[in-house]
Amino acid sequence: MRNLAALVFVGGLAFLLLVIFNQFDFAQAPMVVGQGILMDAPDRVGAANIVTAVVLGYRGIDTLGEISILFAASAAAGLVLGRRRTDARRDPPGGFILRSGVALLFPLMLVVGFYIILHGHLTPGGGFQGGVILAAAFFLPLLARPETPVNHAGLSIVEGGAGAVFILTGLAALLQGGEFLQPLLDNGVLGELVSAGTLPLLYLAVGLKVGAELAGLMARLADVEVDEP
Amino acid sequence: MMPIEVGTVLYAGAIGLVVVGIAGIVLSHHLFRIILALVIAEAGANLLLVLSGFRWEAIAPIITGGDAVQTMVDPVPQAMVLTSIVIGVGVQALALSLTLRAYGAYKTLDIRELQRRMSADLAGEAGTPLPQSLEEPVGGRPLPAAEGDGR
Amino acid sequence: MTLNPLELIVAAMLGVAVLLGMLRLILGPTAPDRIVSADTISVIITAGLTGLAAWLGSALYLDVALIYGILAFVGVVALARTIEGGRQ
Amino acid sequence: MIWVVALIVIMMLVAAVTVLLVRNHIAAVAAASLVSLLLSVLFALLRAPDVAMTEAAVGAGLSSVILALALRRLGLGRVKDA
Repeated sequence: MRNLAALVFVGGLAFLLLVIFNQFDFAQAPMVVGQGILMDAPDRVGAANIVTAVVLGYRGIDTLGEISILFAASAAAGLVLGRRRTDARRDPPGGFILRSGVALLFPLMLVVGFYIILHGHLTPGGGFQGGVILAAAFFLPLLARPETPVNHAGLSIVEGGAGAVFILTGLAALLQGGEFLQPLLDNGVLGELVSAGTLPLLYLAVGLKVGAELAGLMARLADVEVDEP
Repeated sequence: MMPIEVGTVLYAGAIGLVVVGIAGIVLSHHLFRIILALVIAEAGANLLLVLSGFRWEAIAPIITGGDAVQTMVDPVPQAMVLTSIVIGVGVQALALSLTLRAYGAYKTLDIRELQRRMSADLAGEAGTPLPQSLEEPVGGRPLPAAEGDGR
Repeated sequence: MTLNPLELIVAAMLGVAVLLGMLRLILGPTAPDRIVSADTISVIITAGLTGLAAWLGSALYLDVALIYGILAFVGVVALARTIEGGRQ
Repeated sequence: MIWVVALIVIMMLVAAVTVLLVRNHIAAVAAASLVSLLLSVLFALLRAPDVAMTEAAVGAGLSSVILALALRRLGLGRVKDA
């Protein structure tokens, strides 16, 4: 009976969504706001990647809220999961191929991660994607050798420092008479690495913060047995 | 018989993902499957948002040095979806850690069993009599007396 | 938005390859079969993303293939370690 | 063009149904990462390389890592599938 009701509900939802989206024409986006941003962004923000300009230039405070949500989720998960018991049984280390492959891959992933973060205003990518790669880079050795120690205090320091840099950049704009998180400095030449004012700095802070949070989260999840908090 | 258009196929895919995800959330009894279904529904919603900003003959919203001005797709929904995906993984991690705690406390992941044991626990802590059942008996029979272990 | 014959052949081959991989993912009798098929599909689709970059004529899409190629490895290794840890 | 899109959408829906129906949890996680992966190809086709990259990194990589680690802690990752 319950299943039947659920199926009726789901079918009705599908019908409703189909009817609603039949009203829209595909590929005819009106772009009221988007066209203005496309015209305005190269001169005012100076980022070649317009999505980056929207994320950090026009909606910076939204991004601050986003990384706050991510921090809250990661902190709550850490609180719920507890800490590792010292006498817990550990998994055996991985095989030879995995261990040597990880040793080869680790520096490569660091380079790619920082490339993605620092070119966030020129090519697709940015702090979130690069941060995920950094977290994966620091998590891979733990996967190959489970006895590797994890420096949670260091991760917390990196995370807090990066968040502080993000907010201080916003406050500096406020002190200079602008809006909160308004891009500072000179825009530079469109398409150069050092351009778009403070956007690369902001994205670097976001990348380090996201990377530290996710690495800590994965390290906590990887512990097989934990204490009861 | 008009030919099927690309837009119809894409909208059908996005709505299909949302519907499959919600069906999974409603119909499955296993907590891990419910989290997976949540991920799928979220993916469908993201696809709907990106579809709303697409235009034909447009390029990605990234200026690549060519001086010819071309039409670009709408960057605003893309930025929104970027935020949505990252928040989605945070929510997923939190849900998984809560699932792990629930498993540690009750040793089951079936939501019906979990609800029964949780309500028994709550009643035990509050000192009230255990709820016998969460559903009304069929046919208007009287409720049994309030003894028994409630499981 | 049209494909020339060569691109059509490439797309068809990639599609058939992914379909065969999905068959193994759904049918696969044991968990290692399914993980290997997931890895195979991810490699095929990395190739597909590279072809997409060539078709759209923009090098921006190559970064997507790069990121996916790296992170699919991490995901598959985590899945493989999961069944390895469970066996003992 | 339409055939490519239709193929990707159909495979995505099949993988999504597989996630809900397959009995083995490991296979469910692998199918969920396949959904994310095909979705990221669709995003790239829709001229959204930023979103495609995020979906590939987060949905297909990080999410399956987190799900696999949780499976191992739940003890559901045993090789018992016949």
